[in-house]
Amino acid sequence: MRYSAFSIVKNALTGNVNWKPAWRQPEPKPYYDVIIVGGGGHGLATAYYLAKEFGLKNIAVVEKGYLGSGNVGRNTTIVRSNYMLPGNEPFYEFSMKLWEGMEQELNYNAMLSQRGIINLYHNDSQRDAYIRRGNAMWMEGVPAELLDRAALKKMLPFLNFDHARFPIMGGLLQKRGGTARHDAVAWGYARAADRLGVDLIQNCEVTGIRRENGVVTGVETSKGFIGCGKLGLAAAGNTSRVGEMADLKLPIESHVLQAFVTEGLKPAIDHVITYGAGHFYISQSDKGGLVFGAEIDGYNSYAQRGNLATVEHVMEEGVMMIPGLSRVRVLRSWGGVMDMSMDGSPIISHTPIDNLYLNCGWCYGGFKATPASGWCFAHLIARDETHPVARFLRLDRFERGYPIDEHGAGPQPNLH
Amino acid sequence: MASLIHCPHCGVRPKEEFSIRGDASLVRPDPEASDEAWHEYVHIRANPRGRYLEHWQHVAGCRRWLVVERDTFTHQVFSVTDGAAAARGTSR
Amino acid sequence: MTAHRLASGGLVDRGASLDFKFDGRAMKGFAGDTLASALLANDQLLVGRSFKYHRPRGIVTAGPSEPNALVTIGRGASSDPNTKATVAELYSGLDARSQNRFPSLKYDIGAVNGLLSPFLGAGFYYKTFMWPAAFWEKVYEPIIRKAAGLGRAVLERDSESYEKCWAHCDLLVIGAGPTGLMAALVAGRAGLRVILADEDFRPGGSLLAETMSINGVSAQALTETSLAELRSLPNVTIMPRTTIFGWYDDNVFGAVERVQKHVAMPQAKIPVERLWRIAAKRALLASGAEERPLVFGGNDKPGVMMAGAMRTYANRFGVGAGKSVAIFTNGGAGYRAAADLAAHGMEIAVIIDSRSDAADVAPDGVRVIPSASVINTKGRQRISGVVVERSGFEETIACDAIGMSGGWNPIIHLACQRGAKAVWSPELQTFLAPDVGSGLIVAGAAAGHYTLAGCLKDGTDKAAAIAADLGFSAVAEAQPVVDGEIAPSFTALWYSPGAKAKAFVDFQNDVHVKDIGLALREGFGHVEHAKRYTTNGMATDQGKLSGINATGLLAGMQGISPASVGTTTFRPFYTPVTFGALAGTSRDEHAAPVRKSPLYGWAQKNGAVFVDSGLWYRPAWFARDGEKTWRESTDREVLSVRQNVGLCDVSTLGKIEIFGPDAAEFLNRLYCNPFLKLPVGKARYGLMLREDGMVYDDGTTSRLSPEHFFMTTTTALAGGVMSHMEYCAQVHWPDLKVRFCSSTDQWAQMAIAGPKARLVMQALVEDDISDAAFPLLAAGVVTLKGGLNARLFRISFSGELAYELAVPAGAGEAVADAIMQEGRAHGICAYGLEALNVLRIEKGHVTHAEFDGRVTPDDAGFGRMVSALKPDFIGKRLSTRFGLTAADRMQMVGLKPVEPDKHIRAGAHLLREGAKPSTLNDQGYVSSACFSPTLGHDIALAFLKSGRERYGERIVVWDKLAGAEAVAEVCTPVFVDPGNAKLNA
Amino acid sequence: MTTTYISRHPLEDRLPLEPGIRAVDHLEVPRGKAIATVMAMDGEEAAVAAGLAASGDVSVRFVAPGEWLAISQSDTPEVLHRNLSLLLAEAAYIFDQSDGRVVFRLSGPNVRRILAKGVGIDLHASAFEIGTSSNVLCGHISVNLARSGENEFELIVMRSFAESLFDDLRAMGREFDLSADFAAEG
Repeated sequence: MRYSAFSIVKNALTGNVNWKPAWRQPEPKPYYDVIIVGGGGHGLATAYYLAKEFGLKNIAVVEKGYLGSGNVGRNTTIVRSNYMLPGNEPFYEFSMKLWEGMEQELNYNAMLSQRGIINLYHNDSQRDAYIRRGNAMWMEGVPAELLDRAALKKMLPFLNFDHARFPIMGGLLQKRGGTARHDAVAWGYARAADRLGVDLIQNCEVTGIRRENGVVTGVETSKGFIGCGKLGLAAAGNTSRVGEMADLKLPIESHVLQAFVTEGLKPAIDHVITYGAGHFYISQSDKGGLVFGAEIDGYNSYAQRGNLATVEHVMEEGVMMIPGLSRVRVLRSWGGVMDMSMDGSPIISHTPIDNLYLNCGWCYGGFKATPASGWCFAHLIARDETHPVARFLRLDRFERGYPIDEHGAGPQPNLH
Repeated sequence: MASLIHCPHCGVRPKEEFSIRGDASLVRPDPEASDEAWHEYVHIRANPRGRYLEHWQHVAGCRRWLVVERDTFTHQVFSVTDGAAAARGTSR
Repeated sequence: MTAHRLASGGLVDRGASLDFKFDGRAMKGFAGDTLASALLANDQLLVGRSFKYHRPRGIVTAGPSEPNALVTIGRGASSDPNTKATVAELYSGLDARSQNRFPSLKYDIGAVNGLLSPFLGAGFYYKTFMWPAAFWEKVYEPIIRKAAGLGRAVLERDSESYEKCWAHCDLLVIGAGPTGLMAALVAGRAGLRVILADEDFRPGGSLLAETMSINGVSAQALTETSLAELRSLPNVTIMPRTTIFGWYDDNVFGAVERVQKHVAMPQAKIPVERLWRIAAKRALLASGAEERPLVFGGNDKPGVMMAGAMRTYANRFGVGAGKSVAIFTNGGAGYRAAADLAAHGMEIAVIIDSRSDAADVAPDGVRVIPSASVINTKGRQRISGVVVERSGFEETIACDAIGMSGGWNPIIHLACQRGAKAVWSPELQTFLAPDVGSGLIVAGAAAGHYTLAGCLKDGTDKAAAIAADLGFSAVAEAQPVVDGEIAPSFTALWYSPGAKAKAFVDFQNDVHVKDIGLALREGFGHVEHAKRYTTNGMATDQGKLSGINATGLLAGMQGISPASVGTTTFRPFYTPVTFGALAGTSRDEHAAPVRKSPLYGWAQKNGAVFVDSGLWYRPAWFARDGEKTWRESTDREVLSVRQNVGLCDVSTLGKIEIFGPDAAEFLNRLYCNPFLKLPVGKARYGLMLREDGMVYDDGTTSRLSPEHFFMTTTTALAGGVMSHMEYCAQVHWPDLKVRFCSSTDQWAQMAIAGPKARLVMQALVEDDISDAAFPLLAAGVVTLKGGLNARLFRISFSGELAYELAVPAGAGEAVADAIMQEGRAHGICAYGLEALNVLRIEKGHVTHAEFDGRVTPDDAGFGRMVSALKPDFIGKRLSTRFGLTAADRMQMVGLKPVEPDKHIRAGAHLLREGAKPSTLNDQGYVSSACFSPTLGHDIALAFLKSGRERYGERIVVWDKLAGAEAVAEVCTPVFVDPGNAKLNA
Repeated sequence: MTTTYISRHPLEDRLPLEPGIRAVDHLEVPRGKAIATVMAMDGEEAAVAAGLAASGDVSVRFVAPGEWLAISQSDTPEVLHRNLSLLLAEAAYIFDQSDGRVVFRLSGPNVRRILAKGVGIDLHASAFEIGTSSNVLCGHISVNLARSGENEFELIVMRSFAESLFDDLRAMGREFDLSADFAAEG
């Protein structure tokens, strides 16, 4: 069933009883050409592009919980392509371009809202770093603007201009940045993949990876063995656990990142704003809740919940940046398990095992990468060759000395 | 954890007093060790879901590096010991 | 008149009348009222509009689970949007406004959405608004955004204050109802340190609205005597108005105390809200149970209320919810409410019971309709009747309020916040808390004990067990005798069949039964999918009322047990908490500590303009009369240093004293360049790498005696380097005999730089500091004239003849004054960070603008410094990786514009002449740039691919962000005194 | 040429130089205390601890295993350094911190409630006994906290943080009208 204004009217007039399931609930087949482990945004997008762009027919996504139960449904919904390093910027811009046509392509309104993202800076060295970043964006053809204090004051009068401990000097703006409705991205890809024949198998936990003569032949799951020609791992925070099943040793730590939403409020904050004297970022959802977060809790964790010290720290940064948040009530906090890589950048890569492919290391920035991650991972799996924009995102870059370290923090994941 | 850590030198302290570095089971390789051993030491992490040894520093307290043994899923802390004592115990 | 103040009764102070306003209308209430009870007393049934359909809504509950009665209290910067009227304590002057309506609460244009509701079902927005693509942001989204949201946040500076506190106890009792009071008494008497916290302004919980008697005394009298005894115990702290909002690891609880939210004019010296982190050895969750709403047609109109809430309004607040009340129930609680309301003289129009064989006894003369269903309600903004269906027959019964009672949900929120899932109890037809270990014990109604006697006993027993567990002995209590107890059982009813109007599940978000059905039909049957697709449970009440019914409906529609459906995840915050409370005093200028140099006062006197640098305030430049811009001052300072002499505060550098027989060996392993043979009395520049071979930090380290070194680090990484050294010493090399401590704060350190530096310094120092006696990189203790011991270092960041002088911090200002006085004749000036930056760029010295964490020593031109001979140092092995030694790495070079009037800005990128801008063609970037007053044009340090091979090449400095381009010549990064003649003077 | 360099206390701009009127809860800033870091050499921790305990007028604050702050009310920094060096020769490294640390003394019936606004440890007398000291975080600032009496605590902070800590303590004590001045004894 194609979604449209017409379909809504038609169904409304028939009591809304004729809507069809968004996707099937298939039982696993004995064999798939490609199995993707992980029914989150990246796994679903990969399956969709494998079918849509690379013509594969016999694909399954196996998911231990429900579709979109991981980070795609627990992030702060930010979409942007404002990176500095040549290993990252072309990839994220490719992603941004895919975002811009995604809803029409998927026939699903993911409410992409290009409200503009502004990164604040507070001192000369931050400004210089943003100039470097902005020019790197322009090198890739991505428009960026440097705003001074006066321009910011006009645009975001509620920021702390008068009593800030770390004065706000200006900001880097990417107008095309913004937000998207996170769940809808997962559902849109799921529905579109399903329509192309991809089997989306929920409540199916991978418990082992079967190999014969060094080649992956399938996965053991809670629903039995499923054979495959190629296996793609897109398991985010659980990457190390799944990788271990194939004896992969990975440059990944799992960390918890908390996110927050306030009670619903009338529109007050139009942009996505990130704080430069901390890690705080905030935007307002279409439902009115202010959605925000900051840094990870800092310790390795597989629990989707964090601790109060971090909560307080996030709120302190929020009030530092926008004093008027003080009386706004925070409704809910939650946690996601981040696959933090050793340089803060992702991995879309071959592995030492021929038909096993790896997609991980998204740190806390995987959501915006969803379409490009899916596309590039599909490209890698289908053609067995790296997509040009993802050519730096190799697993062996650490060993070879080609880290992509946007923060310059070195091989300590909790600093990225 | 991690709301409170029982520092073996200072007693029970809130998380805010600590900084966290990462896997404490890693031992810096011998200078002559293989490239692979060095790469693995710097970049590869077992990242278990479950029992884990992690280096925390009591930065706002005694500034000692501690080995915190805890569960990465339940966050239960099993033990906290001094990092130097732990390191001396590791044969090199 | 429907809702009204009863002639007598209640715990309100009828002698203390309070004036307040609702939507501008003046009203009166009593001390002890909530805003909700006062609104009801004024017959204000309509209090809000729902989120999606803007339906008229009234008060549903008498507590924190309220979905409808959200108001904005206060004005301007002091307004609190989305405040639940049911928990807002009434005070004189309270000014409340309704929300989410236009133009008024009574006539809300948004209500037109209700007519369109067939088109606006769950998830409708995912299916449309996609064409044309640009219309989403421009047309559809602004309309949706404007219609959405509830209250208005003004985002103005909040003038009120907040703070945070820690508390520690043996036992935290959460909830001061019957269970909690008994528990606190038992534990308090046994000697435990007890904190008893309750979200209400009046402790007592359900006892405050209870009509039963305990051991012959009233519930209210029991509450008072219990509280009096607790207050007399020094080891017990009672915290009213305190909500425990989160349970965190290691039994730390987050709580917020509303200290002055109930006063019109808060006292300035006390916060309005206080955040508590309570570290509790044990906690008892005595949070009670929530009455479950019933899902029936028309169940959302003003006048439909929880039956228990009606009972609370009558018994505790002396307010009748209606004159003629219909009760719709599936258990004994509905009958108890009817009895209490009847006792207050309210008419019970009917009791509609979904069960066929209830043994419960209705008040005399009240008609009971068993096996019945409510299918609709009459009235629009007030209830005028209830439509009942029984065995296919419909009947409309006149009433002006409907009390619903659908059974009980234990309030287990906190117990489920740390990952454990709620457990379905088939016997109790509800979800109970899982066993979460000894840290948090659930008791009373929260544990499924619904009788008052059961609660009193459970609180007593569990507190006694906890006391024993902690090594205290608790006295056994006699069983209380409760008079008038009723059977609290019920038969779960997820949906009252045959609805003739929308039957709401989530009132605030307007999720009705058909939305749940649609979600299921479309494949969103998983309870989390259903929540996200329909938004059920995502409103400000976080599904406190709606969650269980959604689970029940999903189960019922699929013919499975609620156990298989489960609940959505319980997460903090139990009720919403303000940013202000969570931020505490960390706001504005006090958001982070300020570190001040011992030379702060000196800098101030000399006209410093300060800039923050990490936590420090450092002088950026020293403005003199007539100087209009920072550049004027900076240029003067630079030239003055190059020509005469200047004084710069470098006290903020990290300083570390390193002692021990293995100190040299330690430093030798820490730095990439050799330190083992550094002679006593010498300083050496040191480069510290990370283990991955990238530069971490730099600084100078001097050997003051064979076993005593003095290290300086950059200001930015002072703390990081200290931690790194501690890690190395404690974890990597615990057997090295080395100890160190920070001396950053002990020393006032100043750089004296310029051709006349020696002239000035020699006048102050007793010792001979001639070039022969104190050459470049000399370091040692000297005596200032007058006897003050100091440390002197012949090191230079500016490239000039320069010293760094360290004196005890207290004397710093006096010494700096003396140097300035001595230097006056030589044209001395104070210089700040801006001039320092220009001076070092001119000399090609690096800072963290260059060492950005991605740079190797060789990239920055320090390749030869890295010792090839040392067997080991941090970063040695990984620095030889292919990518770190590749020929095309970016290397540091100097740039000067070919046309001298062209500007270069840090952050610009580099392109070959004629090359098209593209990531592929990107040749590098400018790391630092400035106008060099010495040379009269801009200069820059840049990182350029294979840069050192490209001296003399012309390159385009591409700054698209500024819309600027300049051609520059690639050159060595040392612009001034490349032969170091000045340095060695 | 100047021959004596007058030493400044970092709170000179914040506090009157003379003692003022004390409220029941009071913050006092003693001036002129000599403070030194004492770091035991490897294996000498117990000997140093014993030596410090035996050294009469020096009060000792625990910092870390084998590390203490030694404080003297009467000695000059030079004398304290010399005495400690003699006492602990070949056993400990001594470093003068007299200018690098600032001492605050907080006393009164509400001190625990005041400190609980910044300090996360349990200050109940059963958990933090008189005579105990330890480095703790107070708000965002690391301090050495010592209990010198049932209702008296001393905080030692790095000099650069002194003004901020002072502001924090004043704010924490505002509810109880906390007064503040320089200590009379200097």
